[in-house]
Amino acid sequence: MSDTLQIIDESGKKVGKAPRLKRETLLRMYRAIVSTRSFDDRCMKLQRTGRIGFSIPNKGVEATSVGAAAALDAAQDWIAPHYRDFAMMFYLGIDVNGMFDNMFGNADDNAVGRQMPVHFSFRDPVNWLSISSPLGTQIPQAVGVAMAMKQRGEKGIALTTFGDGSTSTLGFHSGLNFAGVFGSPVVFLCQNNQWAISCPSEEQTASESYAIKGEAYGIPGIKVDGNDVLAVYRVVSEAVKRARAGEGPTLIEAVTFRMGGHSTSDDPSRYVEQSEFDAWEKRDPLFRFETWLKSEGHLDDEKIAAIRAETDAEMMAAAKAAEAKPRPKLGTIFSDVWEQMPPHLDAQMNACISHFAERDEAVDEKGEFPL
Amino acid sequence: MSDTLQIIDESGKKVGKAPRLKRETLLRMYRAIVSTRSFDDRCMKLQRTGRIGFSIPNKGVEATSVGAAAALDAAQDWIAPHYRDFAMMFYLGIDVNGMFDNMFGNADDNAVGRQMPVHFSFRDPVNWLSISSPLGTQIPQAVGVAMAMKQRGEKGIALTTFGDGSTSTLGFHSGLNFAGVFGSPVVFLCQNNQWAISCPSEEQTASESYAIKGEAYGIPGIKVDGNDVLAVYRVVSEAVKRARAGEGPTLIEAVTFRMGGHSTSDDPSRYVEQSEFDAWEKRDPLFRFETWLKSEGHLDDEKIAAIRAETDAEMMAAAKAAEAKPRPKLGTIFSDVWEQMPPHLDAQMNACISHFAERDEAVDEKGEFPL
Amino acid sequence: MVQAVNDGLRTIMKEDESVLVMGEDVGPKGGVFLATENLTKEFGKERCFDTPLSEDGIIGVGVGLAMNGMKPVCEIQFQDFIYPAFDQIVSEAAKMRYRSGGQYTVPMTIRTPYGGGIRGGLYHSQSGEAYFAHTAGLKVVIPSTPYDAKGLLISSIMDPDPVMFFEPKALYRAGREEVPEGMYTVDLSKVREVTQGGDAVVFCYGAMVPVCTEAARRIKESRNKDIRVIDLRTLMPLDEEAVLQAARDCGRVVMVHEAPRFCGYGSEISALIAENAIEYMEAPIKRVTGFDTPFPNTLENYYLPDARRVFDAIEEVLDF
Amino acid sequence: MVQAVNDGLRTIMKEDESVLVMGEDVGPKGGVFLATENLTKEFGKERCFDTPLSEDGIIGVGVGLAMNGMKPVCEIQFQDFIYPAFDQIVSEAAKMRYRSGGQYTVPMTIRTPYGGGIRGGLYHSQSGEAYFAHTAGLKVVIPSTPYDAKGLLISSIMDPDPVMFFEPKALYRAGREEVPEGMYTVDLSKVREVTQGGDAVVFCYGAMVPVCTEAARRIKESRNKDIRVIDLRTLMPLDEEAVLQAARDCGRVVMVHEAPRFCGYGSEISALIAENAIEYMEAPIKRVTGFDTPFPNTLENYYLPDARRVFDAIEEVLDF
Ligand SMILES: Cc1ncc(C[n+]2csc(CCOP(=O)(O)OP(=O)(O)O)c2C)c(N)n1
Ligand SMILES: Cc1ncc(C[n+]2csc(CCOP(=O)(O)OP(=O)(O)O)c2C)c(N)n1
Ligand SMILES: [Mg+2]
Ligand SMILES: [Mg+2]
Repeated sequence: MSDTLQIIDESGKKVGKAPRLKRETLLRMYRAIVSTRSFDDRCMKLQRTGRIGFSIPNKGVEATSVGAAAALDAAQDWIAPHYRDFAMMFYLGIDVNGMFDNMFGNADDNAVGRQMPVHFSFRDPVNWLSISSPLGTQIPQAVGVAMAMKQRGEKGIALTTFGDGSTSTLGFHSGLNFAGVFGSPVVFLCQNNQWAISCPSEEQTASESYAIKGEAYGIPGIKVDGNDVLAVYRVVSEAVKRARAGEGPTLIEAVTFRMGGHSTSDDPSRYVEQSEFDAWEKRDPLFRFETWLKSEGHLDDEKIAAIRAETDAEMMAAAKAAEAKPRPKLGTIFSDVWEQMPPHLDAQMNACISHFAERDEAVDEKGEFPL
Repeated sequence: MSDTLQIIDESGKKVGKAPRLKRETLLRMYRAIVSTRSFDDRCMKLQRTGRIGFSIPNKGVEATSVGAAAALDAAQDWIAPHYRDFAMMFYLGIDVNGMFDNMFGNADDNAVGRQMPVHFSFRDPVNWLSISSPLGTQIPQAVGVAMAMKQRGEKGIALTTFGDGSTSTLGFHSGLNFAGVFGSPVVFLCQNNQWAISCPSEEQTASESYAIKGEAYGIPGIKVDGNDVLAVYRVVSEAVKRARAGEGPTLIEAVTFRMGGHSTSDDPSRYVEQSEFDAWEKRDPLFRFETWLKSEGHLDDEKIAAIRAETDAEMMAAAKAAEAKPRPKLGTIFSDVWEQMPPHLDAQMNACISHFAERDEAVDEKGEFPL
Repeated sequence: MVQAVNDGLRTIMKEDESVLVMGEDVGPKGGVFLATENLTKEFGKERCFDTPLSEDGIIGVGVGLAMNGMKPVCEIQFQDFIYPAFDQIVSEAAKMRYRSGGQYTVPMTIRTPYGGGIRGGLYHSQSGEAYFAHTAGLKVVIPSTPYDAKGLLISSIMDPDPVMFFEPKALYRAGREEVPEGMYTVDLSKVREVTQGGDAVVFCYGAMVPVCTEAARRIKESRNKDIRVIDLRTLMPLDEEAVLQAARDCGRVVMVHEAPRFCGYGSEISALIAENAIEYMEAPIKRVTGFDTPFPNTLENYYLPDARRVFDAIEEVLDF
Repeated sequence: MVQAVNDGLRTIMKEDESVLVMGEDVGPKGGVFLATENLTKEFGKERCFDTPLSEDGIIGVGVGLAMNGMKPVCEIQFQDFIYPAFDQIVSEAAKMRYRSGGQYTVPMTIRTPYGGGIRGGLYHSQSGEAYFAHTAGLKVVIPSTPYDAKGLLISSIMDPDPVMFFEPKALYRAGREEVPEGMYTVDLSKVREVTQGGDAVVFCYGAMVPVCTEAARRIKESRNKDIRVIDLRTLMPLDEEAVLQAARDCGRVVMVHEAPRFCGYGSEISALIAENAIEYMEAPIKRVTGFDTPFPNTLENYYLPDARRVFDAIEEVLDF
């Protein structure tokens, strides 16, 4: 990774100029990464015991998400996210209960139990666009979001994130091209985690890097060590600054690794060599940041243990609370299709409600999500 | 156009190393350009007098098409064409009658009067894929065509052409990406004629050039003076050679100019400055090639006049013949949807035929094509 | 009608700063059919602008603008070229409100000329309304008069949900009807009774409305029967009660559209009646439609339903 | 059923060298549902290969392969992700034979798992068959048994035109039926009579076939009426004569599918009968379908038609 910016190396040593960040900020970053691991662990357990259907592990890519989140101004910036970067939300101060409501698809879920787990949608603490399963669609949307702010003379910018695989989608091509032409205040963050399900990053495209794809759109492309939270912070901050100053979009490739399966149901041993896992294990972003924080005197083992215990407890409590909540009411199948429910849908809703009122509930068997 | 290959300059002087081509070949190239102008003129007259609905002028871009065609081996190579490059067909030896059958959509039209004019489709003298109106769709198709040849160990390659505007389509993105990944024997030829209807080339994308877009796919990108038939020939020949040798795809940007409206119905004065027309008038590819051929002793004014007279007469005769032919039979609305006509379609066909047999024909009024 | 569209755009752009017009060639050129003529001149290129050649981009960016406070009016140059944007329309625009529990919404209008009439062959003539009417979360609106074009367009742009606004290009230059100046709206989801009558009802929309009206006139002339012609106008949400009422009143139904028959919009009208009013039917429910083929070019006028085909179908249901 | 699909692919790949399998994760991983398991191992990665993440590319490249002598079998990982390829499917694959006067043809099969049953929410559950059935030039095939899955798949791959092959993912792991070894085909365009009966007919396909069969069984049990369940299998071209005959025989019709109702495939069945056999109808033509909403997640089992909803509808038409 020659031309890839790095600030803390794999052993936790500082090798570049660290951005000036307050201790609280650094610890907030650290805690966000730890929270993500706790969240992952909790979800894996819930999925293995059949209590939720699916989750997307974030282990290995958290530094990319957290570094990026720390570069934003949540009060005015928007996020058009990929599904594998909700570590951002922990940094930005999300109420964890809302996340677990989504994992269980209960009555309090922002998505009203309509989406699969991890398809979050928030207005608070930041405008976090509703995650879509179809890949790449958020990219041109982010450009539109940014254009609206520019048009109104606001200073907000849009950050959009996506995987290496998603660079092959139409949304990547149209989104970057429009942003280039219109000089929109957007930051494009490609999380190159080496895999798109079972397709390795080198077979996704023959281009020299993902960053270089910016050339095709007249957009500067920058490569950064995605496992180095400070480097990501630095690079995204600069891109945000440029965007905010009206200097246009930037494409950032964060080089990182998906330290596990694609989802809780995926078995990566079918297609990833063990040696690859081993190699990346050594570049673990948490270990690296932790080591550096310790060497700077910001953390010690006791504090680490405390944070872990706290985040684990927090996740456990939120999961329990969410599981205990009722599922959404039948009528929620029919609401929010349009602002006003048209008569034909109203009729379908009433028929459905009286059907299930007369009889037992629907059989609650469910198929397994394969991936 | 600093990094743009040029062999004959705007005044018709040789400024680079000319490829070694036989006199017959050079004259065949010249005649193809002249034929295209004759064809254009004839079609413009036919459209203005309401005898055909539409045509696509090729004036200004012929050197790109002809230079490319001359680099192919029609016996084994395939073309997945854009609609504004049928000058290729004149070089490759098309029967002009077939072209006018298409312009009139008569019973002998290969497209059976189903497509708009200039949407040609040929198997002979070359595999020329059916032209589509939806832009960019031919690009991934060309990759598939090429992959099939590679898979079977054949030596053929696929040439696909498209406009500057078409680089923004999904087909461009997916086609180039797949070709890069699979190392397919394809040549991508972008005819940058400065306009996509009324959108200038510089507002289509912010990239430095169109050739540079190859970087995003690991495909070499080359820029050539598209008004210089020898330079285009040289560059495309090299790309064909690479593809044939198994060295993968190439993206070529031919810089040229649409010396007129988008179509016979378009009025470019609404959006193109007269000064732009004037500037490019001086770079006319026909003038340039003609001047050089004269200077080399291959042509003289008498010969030029003869060729022009011949091609004009040829087009006139073919147009007359095509106009005199009957239109396709009613049944052709229903055939070729599937290889076998399903019963419901058969029933619709019979109803239609008996409906029009009982009564007069349909009213033959037609709306005007706006563009 | 195209002037009415232009007038509608100008009117609402004056009224509401958040309305933007975007698409291929909508700027200086004013659009292929001149629907957006002079808008850039009048409102500046921040409010009416050309985009690169990507329908996916036009709609994707439009969705983003709509989620962040704007009301984009996206033009797709011909309806036939909407398919590269199909994913953004059916997966994103249509489902955004639902999947975000109403946190994000997409008040966007997609304008596009559709249907035959200009010898445009396979790709400048299609009628794809059924694809969108089948997609929950979209509205589908098709005017047939200049008055409705302006009023329905303004309503569509003001609507809080994504609206597919299909303009029958065959009628762009037809109908010299004067439209009222300034703001007015036409309700989305009310049919329009074009002619009165109780002997049979013909449901139609877009460019088929004048065709059906002419057929009804001929039936009156030759057989003295009164045919009710109903212009559906808003295909989704459909004014189902009005459709069923007309079917019950008349007992004889013909459905007419340009699009292919199989799984076309007309099949829903038939199905609706067969499900809710079959006992009133005194004849088969007939459909007069484009054929189940791609759209031809030379033989366009044999493909498109004309007044004679509609006339024959009305006769059939009358004589059953 | 997924083993039958895998077996079908293996069988035809052995038989015909021009058959290729391509798509996302179809190679070493063997596909998300293991439908392509071991094919790369057995036939090499020239014959079964992973592609970049672009459905437009998969289908566009597939169209090119098909035009040049190959028979590509393109997998779309979930039917919900087919929309980026919509343009290549409806504008290109479907219209190539027509627009080239038969000079170029597209013998391609597009396989994709569709429908509910795995708690996949909005984007891993859709049933988009109506979009494709409405598009002239495509065939649409949906098996409901392992035997049919293999036979129909082989027929689809051998077919000279593009075939949309929708696999009901809810049935992937169901039905331990043994399928015959080696080559066999099942006719495209013949319905399958699942149960015999003359009191009412239920038309269905895919994962709704066992649901309807169960409902018919319960009706037999509770009311001693014999319900004919017909699995349509090939939605385009449809065996219209068989549909009409069954409708005439029974006089009472219920149509069942998972997809939303409005402009769904069922509307065509209703319309067909209302147009050609209405005089035989002794009851309204009922539809039992998914609701006109996106597909929910937690409440999936309330959204999907189940045997009780079908049972109720049959009762309604019997009691009319
Ligand atoms: C349009 C589309 N096609 C296919 C899929 C199925 N799919 C889900 S995730 C995935 C891989 C995504 O890879 P990448 O963009 O690198 O993101 P990562 O999972 O690595 O975070 C695929 C193919 C999809 N969701 N959307
Ligand atoms: C997908 C699609 N969108 C829009 C159009 C309408 N259209 C026809 S030609 C054209 C411009 C094409 O520009 P370019 O690719 O540069 O080709 P040129 O006409 O300059 O040869 C447009 C927008 C189309 N044919 N297809
Ligand atoms: Mg990835
Ligand atoms: Mg151009």
